[in-house]
Amino acid sequence: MVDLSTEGQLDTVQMMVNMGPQHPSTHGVFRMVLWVDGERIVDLEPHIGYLHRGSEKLCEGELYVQIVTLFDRMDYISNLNNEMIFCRAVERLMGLAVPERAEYIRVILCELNRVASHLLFCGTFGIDAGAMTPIMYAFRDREKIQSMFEAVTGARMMHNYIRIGGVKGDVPDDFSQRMGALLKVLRQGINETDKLLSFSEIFLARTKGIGVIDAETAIAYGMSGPSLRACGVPMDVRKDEPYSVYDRFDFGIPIGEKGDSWDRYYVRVEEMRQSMRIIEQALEQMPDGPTITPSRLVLRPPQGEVYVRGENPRGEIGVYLVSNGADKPYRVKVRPPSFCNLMAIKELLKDTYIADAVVILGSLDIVLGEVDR
Amino acid sequence: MVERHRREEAPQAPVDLDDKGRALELLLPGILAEFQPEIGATVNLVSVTVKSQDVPSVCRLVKEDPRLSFNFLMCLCVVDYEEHLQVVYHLYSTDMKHMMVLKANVSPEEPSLPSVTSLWTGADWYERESHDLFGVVFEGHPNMAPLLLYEGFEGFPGRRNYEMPEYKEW
Amino acid sequence: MLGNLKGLMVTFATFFRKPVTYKYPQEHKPIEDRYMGFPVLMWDEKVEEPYCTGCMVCVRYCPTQCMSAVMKDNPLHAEGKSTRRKIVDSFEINLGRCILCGICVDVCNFDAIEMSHEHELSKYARNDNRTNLPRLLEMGRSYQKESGWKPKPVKETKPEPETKTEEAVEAEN
Amino acid sequence: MSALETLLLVLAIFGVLTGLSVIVLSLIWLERKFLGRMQMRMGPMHVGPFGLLQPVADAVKLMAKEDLLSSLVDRVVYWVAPLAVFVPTFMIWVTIPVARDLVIRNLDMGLFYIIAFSVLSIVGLVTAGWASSNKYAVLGGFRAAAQLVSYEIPLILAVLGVAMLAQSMNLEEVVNSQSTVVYALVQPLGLVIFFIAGLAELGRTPFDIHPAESEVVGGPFVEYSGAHWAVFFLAEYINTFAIAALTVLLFLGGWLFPGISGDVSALGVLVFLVKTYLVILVVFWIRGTYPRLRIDQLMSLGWKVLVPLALVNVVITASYMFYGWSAWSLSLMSLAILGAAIWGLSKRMRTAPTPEYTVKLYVPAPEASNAG
Repeated sequence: MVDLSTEGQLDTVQMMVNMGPQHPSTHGVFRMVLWVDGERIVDLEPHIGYLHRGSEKLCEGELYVQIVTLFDRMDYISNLNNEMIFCRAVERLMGLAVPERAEYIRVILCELNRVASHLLFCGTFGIDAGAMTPIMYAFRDREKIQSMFEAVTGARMMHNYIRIGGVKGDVPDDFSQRMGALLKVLRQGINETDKLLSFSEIFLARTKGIGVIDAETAIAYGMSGPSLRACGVPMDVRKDEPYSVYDRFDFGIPIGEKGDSWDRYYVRVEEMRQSMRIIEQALEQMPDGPTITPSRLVLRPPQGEVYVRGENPRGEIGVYLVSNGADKPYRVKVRPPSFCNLMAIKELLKDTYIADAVVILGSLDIVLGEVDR
Repeated sequence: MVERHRREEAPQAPVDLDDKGRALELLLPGILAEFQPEIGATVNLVSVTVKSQDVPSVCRLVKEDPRLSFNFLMCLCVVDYEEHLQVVYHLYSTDMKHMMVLKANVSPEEPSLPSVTSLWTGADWYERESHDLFGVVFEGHPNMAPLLLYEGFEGFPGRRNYEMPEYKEW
Repeated sequence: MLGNLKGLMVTFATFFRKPVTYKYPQEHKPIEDRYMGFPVLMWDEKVEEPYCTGCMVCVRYCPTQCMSAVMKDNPLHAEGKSTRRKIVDSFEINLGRCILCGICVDVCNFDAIEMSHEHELSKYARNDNRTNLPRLLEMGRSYQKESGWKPKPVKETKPEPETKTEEAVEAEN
Repeated sequence: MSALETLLLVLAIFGVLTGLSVIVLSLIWLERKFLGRMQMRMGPMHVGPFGLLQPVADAVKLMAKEDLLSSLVDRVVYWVAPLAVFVPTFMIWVTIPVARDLVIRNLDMGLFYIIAFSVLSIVGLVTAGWASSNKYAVLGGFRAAAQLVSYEIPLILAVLGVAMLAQSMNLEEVVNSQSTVVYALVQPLGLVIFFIAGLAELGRTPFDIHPAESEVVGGPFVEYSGAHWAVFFLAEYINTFAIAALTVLLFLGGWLFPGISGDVSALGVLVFLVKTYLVILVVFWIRGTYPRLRIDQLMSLGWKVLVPLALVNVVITASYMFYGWSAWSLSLMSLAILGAAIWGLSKRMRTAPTPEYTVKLYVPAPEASNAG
């Protein structure tokens, strides 16, 4: 790090810069009010809520089957993971068993979704750092994943595919072959991005040692997912508390060392590789059988409350579901991973440059749809 | 849609704790004895209900006790049970990898309870959000400005009795 | 500097590869079979009337309340040509509001509604996205023609659990 | 000055203006197409064959666009700024020869004139930033000032090496003196310094710090729209062309090509244009590959690496001239210093992937993963 202090050398005046909600690199409608001294950020105040749609409140007025569509739209980049967590919450509450095959399909699609989400992150992070080509490569590969989703779920983004008790329908017949081909293409694409961006000296200079946060502070802020793992904390719900069929796969958790922006970036790149390993194993192990446990359309789970955790691409998502036995939930609370990750922005951005602010914000990989809900 | 088909006597969801949860269930009464907590369980987690003014002391205790070490505030939310508001803390320990639920009831008329931001910095936005949506005041919070809603918003949209504005089709 | 040179090589190599994009308005990306476009109403070619009876089940289960339906007595039934006693009188879907979730298709007991492959929403006026019955049927017919859609065999259309689990769930709890 | 001469001058000026506009249009098309192919896209396709008329359509659109103006803008300065940027970029073409004897005014102090004028456009950028009454524009303007002023120095020093070798500041003579061997071979170090400093002068990736779109949203130009913005845009592309042309003239032998007689003007122009476009393609190629540096990194690269290297370049050139060494010894020295500099830089920035530069995989012990 460069010594940024200018005190005692020059008389400077602080300037207030309003970054966002319409700024190309705030990833949606996030607003930061920065007080800058030249290019150095002295203080900042984050503002969220521009995309607040009251999803949690909306859930209270919808049937359980309809809520899945709302969860799709919360974190609109990792839809399947979101659907899965809600369905798992309801299943846990009702004690509903999910057929094996459905679990495997869920895991495959969720991991594929994770790859898609991380690919998008790599691209946008490149844009934040000023490189305009990685996002095109990322989208090229992500597009193939979207086509795969289209073939399986019928939709490219808002799938509504994972249902309470299983999945909507079986996968197409040529699923395994197509997946195999897709994984090959993805590997190639990720290696390409690696060569183009990850180890470019300019990129390293921009991201190494920028936005460092230590493990203790990160935990105090409730950061999770790749952002926390970059600090060296191997916290991953898939390993800590294996849900679905995650305990049957052999995969590692990439962890960083320093907790800087580059670590947060590269942890995600490595995670894509691990996800693909999971997919390969799942494809091999996938059993035959039904894909959904039949249940009634109007579900009335028993009274009670449940908190279910899951690992989203952005971190740990949790759903707190309170049911009073009616056909609609009494209260749904989502623990949005990027909400918690974003909270640490104040800590991360102090005494950095405006250019770094963009990189650090990008490295947190926030989705405002989820932050504001 | 209106809430039809509501059954008066809905069955209770069965409690199904895992090993860590059972261990916690045995451990917690001893540690928290001085606060006279109600220890129960939700479907998959141990839940502890304490008085609202005890929340910071209980939190400090469960955070600092080496047997519990709940250093991670997973989620903070408010549930409106109409007769009372319930503030729910989901606590997690990154070392022990166990989880518990801490609950505190506050009255809906003057909901206020001490803030836990000094223990977990991550409670900051959660408390602001709860203040926005449910009107729960967290005493000692450094900055209680609206987070999700705009300044000057009337009412607490998270509460059950909040009347949604009429939706108009263009 | 090695990393930088590698980067240059990557972009150089990509330059000679075939572009992956489409000339969109002229060329379309192939659509997968399962693609869920707008919901459309299907046309029973045997009786020459819509499958839809206007039973409102899709209207009730729509998460966004984008549909409305009105039922009427079926004149063809009175003539003895059709087995449907009731038929849809008017049906409107606000495609601008529809979220393409496919729940209406799942809940429909008559195979009357399907997700077509149509997905282009651009219109000259906002209200143009309110699609009425004739338009929906027309879209449905073109989808039928395009995809070779056939109604499912009667037994499979209505899953058993719908009637069964009421007691089963009760017993479970 | 006779009437005929004046007429010829006016014609030449209009010719240069038109020629430059056409070149800018072609550059815009080329950049979009080239970047598109690099990114596996097609680039412009719809307007004209291969989208060739796309830049024309863009230009028409920009001219027809309403000029939006913020109410707090300082109008006079605001309107003058585009001119202050555009005029110097146009002025330098007075003395840039595109072929033997094909130049408006063959100034003896040509290089000096070019450098003196190109510095002026910084004023335009700073005033544009200031007058826009936009904080991003102000930040961008100051970034531009810092960046452009400091990169003038290595640029000038690199040019100095060439001027010493050619013993002239007249561009035509500089080119003629390369008839046996181009200066790119004699002075590779100078070429690299000139090219990097030139990129920084242009504000092109990886030095596009003042218009940085993801940080200061277009920098000094953020408030400009329509025709005024188009003038900035035009200036930027003319500058790109000028830097590429200078690279060709100073280091790559201008219109000279082995086997092609430079005496024929048309052929000379062709050779010159081909070389210039190739250099520009390299600029675009770099744009399509690299992320952006940060302003302090840029400054330290400029002051701590390029300026010393440029000074060393001047010193070795001077020694070569003074002691009368052979040309290849200078070229070897230059290469050696360049290699050492690159080696030192990569040593400092460290090349990857080393164990230190990857993240580790954490695989928990089996009993830990199964518990719970």
